[in-house]
Amino acid sequence: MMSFQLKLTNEQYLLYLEAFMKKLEKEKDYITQLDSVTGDGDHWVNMDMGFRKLIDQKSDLEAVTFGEMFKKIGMTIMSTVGGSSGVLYGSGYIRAAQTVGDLQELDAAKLADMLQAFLNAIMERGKAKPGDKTMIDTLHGGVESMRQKLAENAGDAEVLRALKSGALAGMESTKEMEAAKGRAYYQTNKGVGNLDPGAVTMYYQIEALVDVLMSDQR
Amino acid sequence: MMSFQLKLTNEQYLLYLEAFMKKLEKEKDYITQLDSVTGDGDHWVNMDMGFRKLIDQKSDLEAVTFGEMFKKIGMTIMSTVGGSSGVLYGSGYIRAAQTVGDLQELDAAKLADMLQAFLNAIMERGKAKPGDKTMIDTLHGGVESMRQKLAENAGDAEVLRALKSGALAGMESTKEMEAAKGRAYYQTNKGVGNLDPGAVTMYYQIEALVDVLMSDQR
Amino acid sequence: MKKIINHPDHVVTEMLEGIALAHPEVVYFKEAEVIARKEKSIKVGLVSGGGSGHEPSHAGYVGKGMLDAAVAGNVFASPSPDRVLKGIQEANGGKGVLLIIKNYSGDIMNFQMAQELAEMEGIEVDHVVVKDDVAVPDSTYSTGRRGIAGTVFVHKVAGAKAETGASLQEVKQVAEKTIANIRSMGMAMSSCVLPGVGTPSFTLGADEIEIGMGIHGEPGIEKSPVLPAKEIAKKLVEPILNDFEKMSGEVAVMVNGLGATPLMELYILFKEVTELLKQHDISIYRAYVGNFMTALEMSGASLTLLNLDEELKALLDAPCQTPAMKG
Amino acid sequence: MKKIINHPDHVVTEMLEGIALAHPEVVYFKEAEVIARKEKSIKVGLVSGGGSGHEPSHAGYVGKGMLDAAVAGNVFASPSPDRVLKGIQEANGGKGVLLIIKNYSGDIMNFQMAQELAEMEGIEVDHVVVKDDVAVPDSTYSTGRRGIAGTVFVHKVAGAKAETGASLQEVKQVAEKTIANIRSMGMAMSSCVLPGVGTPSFTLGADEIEIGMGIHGEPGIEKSPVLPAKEIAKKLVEPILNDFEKMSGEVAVMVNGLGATPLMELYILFKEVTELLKQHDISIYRAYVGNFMTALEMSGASLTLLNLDEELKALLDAPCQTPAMKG
Ligand SMILES: Nc1ncnc2c1ncn2[C@@H]1O[C@H](COP(=O)(O)OP(=O)(O)O)[C@@H](O)[C@H]1O
Ligand SMILES: Nc1ncnc2c1ncn2[C@@H]1O[C@H](COP(=O)(O)OP(=O)(O)O)[C@@H](O)[C@H]1O
Ligand SMILES: [Mg+2]
Ligand SMILES: [Mg+2]
Ligand SMILES: [Mg+2]
Ligand SMILES: [Mg+2]
Repeated sequence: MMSFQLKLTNEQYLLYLEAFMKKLEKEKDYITQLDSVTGDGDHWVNMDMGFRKLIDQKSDLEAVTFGEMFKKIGMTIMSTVGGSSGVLYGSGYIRAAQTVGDLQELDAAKLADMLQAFLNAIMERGKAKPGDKTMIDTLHGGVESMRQKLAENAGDAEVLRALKSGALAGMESTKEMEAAKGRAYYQTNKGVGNLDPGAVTMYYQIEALVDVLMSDQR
Repeated sequence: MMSFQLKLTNEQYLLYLEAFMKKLEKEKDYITQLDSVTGDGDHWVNMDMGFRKLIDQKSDLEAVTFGEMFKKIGMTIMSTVGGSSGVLYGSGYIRAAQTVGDLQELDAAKLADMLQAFLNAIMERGKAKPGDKTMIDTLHGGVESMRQKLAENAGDAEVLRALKSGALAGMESTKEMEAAKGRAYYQTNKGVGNLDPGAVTMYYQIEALVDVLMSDQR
Repeated sequence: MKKIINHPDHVVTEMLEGIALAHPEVVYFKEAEVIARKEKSIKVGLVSGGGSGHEPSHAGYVGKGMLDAAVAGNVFASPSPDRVLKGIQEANGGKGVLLIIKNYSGDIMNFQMAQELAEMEGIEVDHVVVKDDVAVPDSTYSTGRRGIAGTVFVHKVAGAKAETGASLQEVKQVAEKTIANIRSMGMAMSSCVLPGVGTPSFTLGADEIEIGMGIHGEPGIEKSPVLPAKEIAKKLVEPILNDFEKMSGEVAVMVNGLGATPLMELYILFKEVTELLKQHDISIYRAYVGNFMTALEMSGASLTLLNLDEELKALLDAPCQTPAMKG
Repeated sequence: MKKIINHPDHVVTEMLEGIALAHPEVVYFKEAEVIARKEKSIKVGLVSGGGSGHEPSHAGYVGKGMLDAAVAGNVFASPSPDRVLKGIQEANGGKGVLLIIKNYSGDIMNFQMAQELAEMEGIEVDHVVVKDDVAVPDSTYSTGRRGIAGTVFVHKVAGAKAETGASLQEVKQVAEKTIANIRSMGMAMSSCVLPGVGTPSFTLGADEIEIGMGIHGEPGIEKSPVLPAKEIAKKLVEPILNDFEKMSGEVAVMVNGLGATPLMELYILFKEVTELLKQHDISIYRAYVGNFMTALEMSGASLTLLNLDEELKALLDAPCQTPAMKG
């Protein structure tokens, strides 16, 4: 188990997208309801439309560099997801594309760099920070705990588990936050007591990614 | 009584206008109701506004030729009565002004000419004829029976009585007519069973004129 | 009734004051309720007008290349002859004046009376009567077809002709040619509210529209459930095309909003009209989409086609500079 | 819901098709939902846009003297960055492109993303953000003041500047000066209905109006019973004047209808505004009365003042030729 080496390939990334899609399909009512409470109720529809389009165009994403793949994903999401999440994910992917360039595989450090770039892009685009009750909280939680494990020279498996558990904690932390960005900001209760829908779907992605990567380990 | 000679003066005309105004004030509800059934209900308001203005400006109408007086009356009525009746009376008076020119007095024949010109102007302006259920029926009835007496060389008193009775008959004939002009035309029942409001106020005027003239006779 | 007004009795005066304040190239004559060009020139004068509530008709079309004066009556009521006379006097540049009248009995009587008064003053006056609405043969206020949004084409064409220095006879001729080549048809989706009345002039069911309704709420020819834009376009295009005896194959199209219909919908309707015309091999030389002759806050639209020849095309294209139409 | 549409999903596409069919000087790019000038020239390109439903904003302002491209989102939803990118590409004449963004978080995020994408393609892009609405400091869709009808002044002024051959920096500067000198305030009397929703976005009582409401129906600052035009004018003029730190004494005024308010009422409101400004010794250099930035069929109006200097006056007066603004 200690010998597990993370080598994220283009193929695996597509597997991960499909795994996320499956999870998303199952949680339609839950996510819609979360966005109805704090926002305008369209987050699931937005995400579903965009990621379904991605899966449909899967063949375009095969056998290209990570840079090219992320750029394509970013562009597709941007034009099909719509809403705030469309441009936020789009920005994340396009910044990530610059980070990974023409790599064919990502190791744990590169994955962390990529996720950090993704996070930074979202924060810049949304002019938001951790604690604002958004998707940022999930990603930030995951990246921070991942980087800590990397700094400690932990094995890749441990790094990945940290990514997932940090993301989960980040997501859960949105429940008691007051929203500062996004629609919930303008609600009188500011969404306190509800998870942020974007934080939840962000967690589904990190969870699916880690699960796909770890499944190779067995 | 046979010696009664009709000499309509400018002064008498003003007396007549006041007499008509008195009658009109009394019949507010009746006239309004008649126009509400067949039209848009504003005939009394229109007439009242215009003739009140006339009486207010009475001093302008003193000591001028009939031609000038009728032109002034026509212009005032035209701009203050409004609606169809405003322009119809305006047309009548202005045509009448041309007929009487600079006369200071009207005899019976000239009065008949004047009323005929008045009638013709209304018929031309309204593109209407007797039988269309309008004010024309009253005036036409009056003028016709007046001219018949004149042709028979009847005395002025008889001529005036014929004017009044002919007008009354004309007015009453509108009750069973179908409207061809004015709003009642477009009502499904076309106003059958109701007097035409314009025919009634036209009768009030002829009645008032004859009564003022005949009162001199006593 | 929710309206941005002060008092129902003052809406016309205050509106015209607003127009003159907003557009310094026109001048307002109070009491006569006339809006006229400030700069006079030696040309045939054009005067139009009618009841208020149809803005920008007609004051919005006063200016270079279109009208010389517009005369306003009270809301939906014809202006009296003395008002029209003032309009004629202001429009008179010495070459005579043409009155462009919409076919409503009140307007006809009042404008013709004014014409006679002006002639008594020695002004040469002639008139044309616009009757473009193919919906109904007679209506609540007209004997014969009503005059509606197509009137704006008459303002434009006759206005351009007058600007060339043409004679009264020539301007009248081209106005009559224009009138002979205009057909319009409207539909309404909701009523308007007269300021002095305060309640809707008519009612339509929650899902009902009326084809052929007039710009004062006069009855149309057919009530129907709400239809897709494509079907509405058919209901407007077909009676118009059926009514033309012959066509040149080239038209100007006006899709006119009645007041409360968003421009978005007018453009969608226009697109559908384009497609129907294409099917009939009719090409669009020039298009006008917007609010040209409204009915207070009525929602709905009218379609006008002007069948073109070379002369009409050139006159449509001639420059104009008015509050509501420029180019 | 009574609308002249075919299907709520197609309103934007069909409307833009209609615009391009009606105005042959512009061209429509499907999918990107972009309307751009047909004739390109070497000058700074101007791009604006945002959710649909505000027509004639913004496609109606594409043309000589104003915008080079307008990008449409779905009704009341920001266009995605790829659409805006297409607008930038079409507007790019080699001298760089300026984005005129209204201050809504969706628009900001999508336009800035597009700016970065365009920069990656080597196009020089900059942007300005219009926040003219003095009603509320933050709103349902914006951090900071909303951008509303005053945006049209930015199109006009920056468009005229770009036409002179000025650099991107110079055009941006004058756009920012314009923005700094614009204040707006609106009021609504009835709701609008989103085509895809079918029911009113908000409700007001039968005799209630809302001061400060946004162009998407975002809450304002005060509900009030229906007021006379004079009082409404005060409610709009005062917060605007209070918000200017200093004024030149000469302004451009825009009285903008939200969609269903008759032009008659807009002119009456304008007249009242004129009188209030007079009391403050402010003179009106130029007036705009009509529907410039609507909210579907909402009824109500907004007032915008642009505080002028000589440069802004000259640029306002410069010629323009677009579907919705000419002169
Ligand atoms: N400014 C922002 N920065 C980061 N995330 C944001 C921001 N605004 C919204 N979000 C995220 O987007 C989610 C909502 O996305 P979605 O419903 O698809 O878009 P919209 O809010 O435009 O309807 C929120 O739950 C939140 O996580
Ligand atoms: N074309 C016409 N010719 C003659 N008289 C007419 C005509 N139209 C209407 N009238 C008369 O006018 C009267 C209505 O006048 P009024 O109510 O003041 O005007 P409006 O019909 O414009 O509301 C009718 O009762 C009728 O007698
Ligand atoms: Mg949402
Ligand atoms: Mg949304
Ligand atoms: Mg009447
Ligand atoms: Mg009447």
